[in-house]
Amino acid sequence: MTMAIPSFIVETRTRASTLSAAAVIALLLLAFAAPFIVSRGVIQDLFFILTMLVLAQNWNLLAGYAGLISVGQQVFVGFGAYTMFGCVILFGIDPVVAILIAGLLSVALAIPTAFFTFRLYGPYFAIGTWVVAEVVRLLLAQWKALGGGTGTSLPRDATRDMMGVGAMRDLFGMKASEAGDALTYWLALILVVATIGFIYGLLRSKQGLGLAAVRDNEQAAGAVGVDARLMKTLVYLATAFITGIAGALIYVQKARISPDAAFSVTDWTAYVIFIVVIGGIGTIEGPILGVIIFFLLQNLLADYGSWYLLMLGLLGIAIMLFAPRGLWGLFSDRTGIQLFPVRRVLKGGPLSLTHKGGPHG
Amino acid sequence: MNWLDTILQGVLLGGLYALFAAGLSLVFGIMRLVNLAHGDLIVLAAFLILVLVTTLGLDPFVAAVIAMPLMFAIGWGLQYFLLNRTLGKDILPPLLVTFGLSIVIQNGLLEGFSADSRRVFAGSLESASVNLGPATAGIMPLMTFFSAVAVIVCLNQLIYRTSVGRAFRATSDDPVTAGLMGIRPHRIFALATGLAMVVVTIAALYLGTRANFDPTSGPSRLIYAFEAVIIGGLGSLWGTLAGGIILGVAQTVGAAINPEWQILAGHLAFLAVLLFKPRGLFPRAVD
Amino acid sequence: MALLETRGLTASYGDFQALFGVDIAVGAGETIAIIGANGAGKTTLMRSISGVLTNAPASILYRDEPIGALPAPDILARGISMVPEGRKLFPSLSVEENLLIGNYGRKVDGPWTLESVFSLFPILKERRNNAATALSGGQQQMVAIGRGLMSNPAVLLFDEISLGLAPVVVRDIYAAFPRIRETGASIVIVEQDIAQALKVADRVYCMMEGRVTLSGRAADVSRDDIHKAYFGTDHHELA
Amino acid sequence: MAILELDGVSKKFGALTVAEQISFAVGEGEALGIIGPNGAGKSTLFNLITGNIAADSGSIRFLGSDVTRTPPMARCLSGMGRTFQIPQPFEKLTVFENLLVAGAFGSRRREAEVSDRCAEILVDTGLIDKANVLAGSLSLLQRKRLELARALATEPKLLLLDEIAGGLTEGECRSLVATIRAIHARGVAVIWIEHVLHALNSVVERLLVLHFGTVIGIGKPEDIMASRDVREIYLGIEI
Repeated sequence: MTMAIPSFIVETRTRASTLSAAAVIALLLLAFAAPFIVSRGVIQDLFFILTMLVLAQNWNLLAGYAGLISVGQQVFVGFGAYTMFGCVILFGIDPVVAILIAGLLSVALAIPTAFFTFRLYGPYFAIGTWVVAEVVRLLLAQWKALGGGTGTSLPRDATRDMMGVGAMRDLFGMKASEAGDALTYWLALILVVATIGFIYGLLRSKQGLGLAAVRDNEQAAGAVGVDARLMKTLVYLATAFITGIAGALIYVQKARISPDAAFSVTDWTAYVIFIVVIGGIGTIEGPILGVIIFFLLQNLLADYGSWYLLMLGLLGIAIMLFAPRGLWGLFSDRTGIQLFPVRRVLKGGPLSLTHKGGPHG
Repeated sequence: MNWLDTILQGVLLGGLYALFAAGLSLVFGIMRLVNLAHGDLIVLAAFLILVLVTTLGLDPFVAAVIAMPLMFAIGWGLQYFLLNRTLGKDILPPLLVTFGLSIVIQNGLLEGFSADSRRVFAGSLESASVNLGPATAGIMPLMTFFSAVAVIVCLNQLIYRTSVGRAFRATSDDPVTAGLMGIRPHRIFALATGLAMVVVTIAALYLGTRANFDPTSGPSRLIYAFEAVIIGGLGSLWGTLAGGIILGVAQTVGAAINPEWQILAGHLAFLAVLLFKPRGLFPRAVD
Repeated sequence: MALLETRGLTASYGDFQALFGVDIAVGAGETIAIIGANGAGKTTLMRSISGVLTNAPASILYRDEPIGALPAPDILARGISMVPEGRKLFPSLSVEENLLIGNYGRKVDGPWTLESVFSLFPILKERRNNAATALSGGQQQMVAIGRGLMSNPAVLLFDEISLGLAPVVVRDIYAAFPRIRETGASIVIVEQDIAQALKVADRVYCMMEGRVTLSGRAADVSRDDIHKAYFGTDHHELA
Repeated sequence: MAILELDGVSKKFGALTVAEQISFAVGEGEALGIIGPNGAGKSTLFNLITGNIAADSGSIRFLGSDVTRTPPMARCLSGMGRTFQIPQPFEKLTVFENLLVAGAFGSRRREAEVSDRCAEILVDTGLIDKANVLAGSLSLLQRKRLELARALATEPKLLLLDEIAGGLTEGECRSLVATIRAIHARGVAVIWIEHVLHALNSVVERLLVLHFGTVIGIGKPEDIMASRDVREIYLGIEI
C-alpha cells in the first residue's frame, strides 16, 4: 500500500459490560455460599432455575445463533438421564461420574440424529427432531432393566454416598440428603457458568462470527469460505453434550425416572422455548431474564393448573409477533446496554481523524 | 398372524393418516408454512363434533357437516389475523407462534373438557363390517379410506381445474407477480388454511369415532401427518396418500409382532424412507 | 387531460434514492416509450405505477385519482396491467393457465379473450398445454404479453420486453403492436432497444440516473439527442 | 499457465438455454471484461464459475484442478473472491465484521491476523467511516462497495466483479477504478461484468462479449468496441 495505515485496535468490551462483570462475580460468590445461607427448599428452587437456564441457553444457541429450530432437545435430556441411571444401577458407577458419561453418550447419539434430521429443512427439521425423540423414548420404554414404561428409582445409597457428600457431611455437619442437594446445586451452578462461558467464548471467537454470518445469509457466507454445514453440526453436537449432562444432573436430584417424564416435550422443550422467546432469542442475556420471569410466573399461577400454560402460550405468541427480540431485546434496544457484548468495534487509524475518503479520495 | 388382514387394516389406517396429512400438505405447498398446531386443530374439531353430537343429539356425520363451516371460519381467521403476520424470510416466527398456538389449544381444551379421553359414538356403524373373502374390513375404516381418496380427488380437481386453484399455484410460485394479476395473497393464504380446516374436520370425524382422544392427543397426530407427507414426498397429494398407507401398514405390522411396537414401527419406517429417499417416494412426480 | 401521469414522483430503496421527481404523462390511446441505460430507474418507475411499490401516495394520478399508495390488485382492478421485467410467468401453470390467470382480479368484457390472444400469437395455441417454462424466450414473452392483455386494461405497461431476446424475435413481438394499439388502450413501453421503441411510440422519454433527461414526440427526436440523454456522453466518445 | 479455463460449459433452465458451449481462458494476473445486453447470461456465467449454479456439461478448471463439481465454499477457499450483482451483506453484522468473516475464513487465518488488512480495505473502498455501522443500514451503492471489500478481504487469486460501477459519480468511479487497478497490479486476476464501459475499458486487457448465452467475440477492447455486430447487438442501434 502506498501509505502505512496507522494500526487499528479492535475492542469488544463496553462500559456496561465491565461494570456487569464485577456484579456477576459478586453474584457468583453469593450463589456458591447459598447452601449455607438459605433453606433447602430455596436451594431446590435455585437448582430448578439453573438447570432450566442451561437448557434454555443451549436451545437458544441452536435456534438463535445456528438457525436450527429443534422441537426434540428432550431426546438428550432423557437419554442423558437414562444413561446416568444405567451407569449407576447396572454398573454401580458414582452418579457424578455417570453425569459426565451421559454427556459423552449424548454426543454419540447426536451423530446419527444429525445425519437424519439435517436432511430436513426448517419446519420439517423441527418435527424430524421430535420424531427422533419419540423413537428413543419408545425404545427406552422397552428396556425392562430400567423399569420399562413405568420407570424406576435410584438406589438410596447411590446418592447418599456420592462423591463429596461424605466430606461435606464431616466438614459442614450437613445431613446426607441436605449435602446431596447442596452438591447437585453446586454442580448445576458450575454447569451454568461453564455453559455461558462456552457460548460467550464461542461468540467472541472466529467460529462464532462465522455462525452469525451463516445465520444472516447462508449463501453469502459460503461465498466467503464459511462451511455452514460443518458449523451447524459442531453446534448441534456441543448442545447435545451439555443438554445430556443437564438431563443427567436433573435426574440425579429427582432420583426417580420414567420415559414419559424424561422425554416430556412440555417440560424440556415447550417451557425452554418460552423462556428463550419471552426473554429474548439470539442473546445470552435473554434466557437469563426469561428463566427468572418463567419462575415467577410459575409460582404466581401454579395453582391455576392448565391456565398457566395457556397464559404462557399466549404470552409467547404475543411476544413473537410484537417484540421478536423479546423483553431483553426491548430493553437493550432502548438503553444500548449489553452484558455480553460481541460486536467487534474498530477504533484508531483514520477513524479517529474522521476525515472523509481513503488515501486516494 | 393373518398377513393379508394386517396389511388391509394398515392400508385402511393409512386413509386416516392421509386425511391428517392432506391439510398440512396443501398449506405447505402454497405458503411453505408448517402449522405445529395442526394436530391440535384436529382434536379441536373432534371436540366440536363431540359437543354437537352430545348437546344436539345429532348423528356424527351430520355434526361433522355442521362443524365444517365453523372450522373453515376458525382456519380463515387464524391465518388472516395471526399467521399471515408471521410469513416472511425468517422461519422462526411461524414455528414459534404455531407452537404457542398448540399449547394454547391443548390447555384451552383441558380447561373446557378436562383430561379424560372421549369418543364419538357412531352407533351400529362402529361394529359393522363387511366380509372381503380372506379378510374382514370394518365399515368405518373403509369409509375413512374412501373419504381420504375422495378428499384428494376433490382437492386435486380444485387445484388443477378451477381458477381459485390457479390462484393457489400462482401465489405459491411468486406472490408479487400474483398481485399484478389481481390476486390478494393474504386472502389466498386464509382461504387455503380454511380449506385445510375442512379436511381436518373430516379427519376429526373418523378420529373421534374410531379411537379415544383427549386434549393432549394432538401432537402425535401432527407427527403421523408429518411422516405421511415426508414419506409421500412434498407437494403431491397422491404421494401423501401413499405415505399414509406405508405408515399405516408399518404400524399394523409392528403391532402384529408386538402390540407395544405399533407407533415405534411407524417411526422406523419413516426414518428408513428418509435414509434412502430424502425427498420422499413421490416428490411432486405423481400429481 | 392525461389518463395517467406522475407528478414529482420520487422512490427509494432504503436510503438509496432511485427516482428524483419524475414527471411523465400518458394520454388515452397514446403509446409512449421510456428509454434509458441500465439502472436509470425505468423499472422502479414501472413498479411504482403498477403498485408493486406503494410509497408515493400523491404523486401518481390515474383519471385524477391518486393511486400511488394502492397495492397491485387495486391498480389492476382500475385497469392498469403490467407485463413485468423478466416475464415472471408462473412455472407450475400451463401456457393457457398463465393466460387465464391474467384477468383473475379484473374480469371485463373487451377485445381480448383467450381466442383473440391466440389469434395474436398463433404459436401459443399449439403450445397451450405445455408448461410455461418449456417455451423459448420469445414465446414466453408472448405469453407474458397475452397475460397482460387478458384483463382488457385501459393502460398496458411493458417492462423491458426485449430482455435477453435475439433481435429477430424482438421484431416478431413488436409486429403485434399495431393490433394492440387498435383497441385504443394506452401503452407505456420501457425499453433498452431504442430502435424498436421509437418505431411504435408516439412520444418518448429518456431517463438517466433517476431523472427524465429528454422528452418529446418520437418523430422529431434525433439520434444524437438520444445518445446525449442516454449516456450523458456524446456519440463519438462511445467508440 | 491459465488461472481459469472454461471448456464447452453449457446450462439450460427448462427449454431456456442460458449458457451454450462457453469456452475461454484467463491468464495468470490477467484482467478480462465481460459485456453483453441485459439477459445475455452474464450473471449466470459468473454463478457457473463460482459454483452457485451447476453446469449441465463442459468443465471448469481453476489453478489447474477441475472444480466443475466443487461447492462455492471450496472454490472460494482455493482463491476465488466474488461479488453478487444484487448485494448480499450480512445485515445484522457491522461493515467491519462483514470483512472480518471474509478475511478470517476466506484466507484461513485468525481474526487478529486479518483485522488490520480489513481496516486497510475499508479505507481503500471508502467505507472506513461506516466500519461500525450495521451493514443492513447501508445504501445500495455502499452495499456494492461492501461486496467488493468483502471479496478483497478473502485475498483472492481471481476476483470476480458483477456490475459494481453502476450508478457511481465520476469521482466514485475514478476511486473504484484506482482500487481495482491496485489489486490487479498485485497480480490478482480479475473478471469484471460491467455496463459502464469507460470504467471497464480503463482496467481490462481483453473484452469478452456474451449474447444469448454464447460467446460472440473476445479480444482487445478497441477491436471489440469497433466491431459492427457487437455494437448492433449490444446497443441495438441500427447504424
